[in-house]
Amino acid sequence: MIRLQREPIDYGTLVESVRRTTAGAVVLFLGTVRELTDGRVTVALEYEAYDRLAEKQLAAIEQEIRSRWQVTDVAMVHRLGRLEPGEISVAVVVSSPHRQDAFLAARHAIERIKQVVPIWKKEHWSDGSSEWIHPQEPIADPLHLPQS
Amino acid sequence: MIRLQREPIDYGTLVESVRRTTAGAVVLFLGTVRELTDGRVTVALEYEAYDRLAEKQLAAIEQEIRSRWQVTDVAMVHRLGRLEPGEISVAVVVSSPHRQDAFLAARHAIERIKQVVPIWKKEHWSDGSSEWIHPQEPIADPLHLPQS
Amino acid sequence: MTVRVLLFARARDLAGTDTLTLETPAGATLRQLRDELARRFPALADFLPRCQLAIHDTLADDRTLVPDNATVAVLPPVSGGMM
Amino acid sequence: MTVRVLLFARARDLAGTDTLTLETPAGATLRQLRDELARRFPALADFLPRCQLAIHDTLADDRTLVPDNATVAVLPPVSGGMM
Repeated sequence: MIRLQREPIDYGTLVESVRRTTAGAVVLFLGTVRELTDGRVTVALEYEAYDRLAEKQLAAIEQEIRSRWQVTDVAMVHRLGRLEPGEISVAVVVSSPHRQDAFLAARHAIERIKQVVPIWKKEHWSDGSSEWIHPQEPIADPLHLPQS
Repeated sequence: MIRLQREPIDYGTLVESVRRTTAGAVVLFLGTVRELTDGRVTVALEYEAYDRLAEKQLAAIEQEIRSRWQVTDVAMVHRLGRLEPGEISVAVVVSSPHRQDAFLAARHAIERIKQVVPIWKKEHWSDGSSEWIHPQEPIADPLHLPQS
Repeated sequence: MTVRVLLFARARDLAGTDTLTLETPAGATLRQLRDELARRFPALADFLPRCQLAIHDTLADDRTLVPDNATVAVLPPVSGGMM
Repeated sequence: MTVRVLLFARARDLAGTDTLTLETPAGATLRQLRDELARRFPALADFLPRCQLAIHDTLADDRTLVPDNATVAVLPPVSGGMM
């Protein structure tokens, strides 16, 4: 299951959605808004997406992890809009018969989400300034995903 | 937080207990009772522990992962008693400022729990038979943990 | 030929709008569309080379022809990095 | 010298009890305690070498002297393996 949403992420519902009696291992990753980055205080993060491409890329990531590991089910949800420190911005949960697969697939999914899904974040600092976070390097890791 | 308990594991409470605004990454592992093992149907698993040593070993695993990765907080809970397919037998949750640390520490913790914590399981099969699961090899991986 | 352009994140802030319509000659490529965007929004000119473009929901390189009635999205680098 | 012995999992099933009291001579080692257990519970004899022993909550090897009033736990191999 793949979703972009403005409402808070209910990870319990996500975990329950992937649990099966055939899958003895479940791994959940949560990304939450940190209050401090390099000594600067965040008052809020703002997430914005190009929804239709983001959903397509998430679906491609699902295919990618299903092709590489034994994945019983997977859910990936990213939150959009304004979040305060401590709130959950992204959740990935994978169930598998094998814990190694569950760990590796969940890890890979979140790494790929960070690389290839068009979702951007804007930092709102405690001094009143704000800035979009775009890596400064030329695009080393393009948004392309191999077609499965 | 470390606990052995007979009550169902409420992983939501565990996740909330390790969340911090200083830790942007949370990884939860759940082990659940599988219904099928090599084609045989499990009707229940029974977990038994030597409590005082199990708690000591879990505390040593916590020290071990804290010494190797940046762990903001960790919770490890193992359930005891009779569990049916689908129920959660073990939960590990780690929070960290870095997702790599959260993944590696959670993974290591569950591997070590399987190796060095004196908790045993008895399979109750659908044909009415039952058996304790003890690896058949001589003890390759003793219960000893390095002292930290 | 009419093209709808969607702008995101810093590209949107620099252009001052999240959506706009461009008229381009038939047979125009994404390269030419980039040039036209930079002309209309000088503040965007320096940042645009760091952005990828997509036609509808498909990433496309600069030689791609822009179809009529296309929606072209201007996609800044994604946040990536540490969490 | 009195020693309390705790048995777990298959060791308990084989012995038919989860706890028992042994009298051992002063200066007895865990090795001697193993031998005594095997004598009293022949069904346990084959399985016992695969078990570790702990004195109170500390794992101990067979040369360790058994303190008076010790609690010795007989620990079968843990389940480990795949999940």
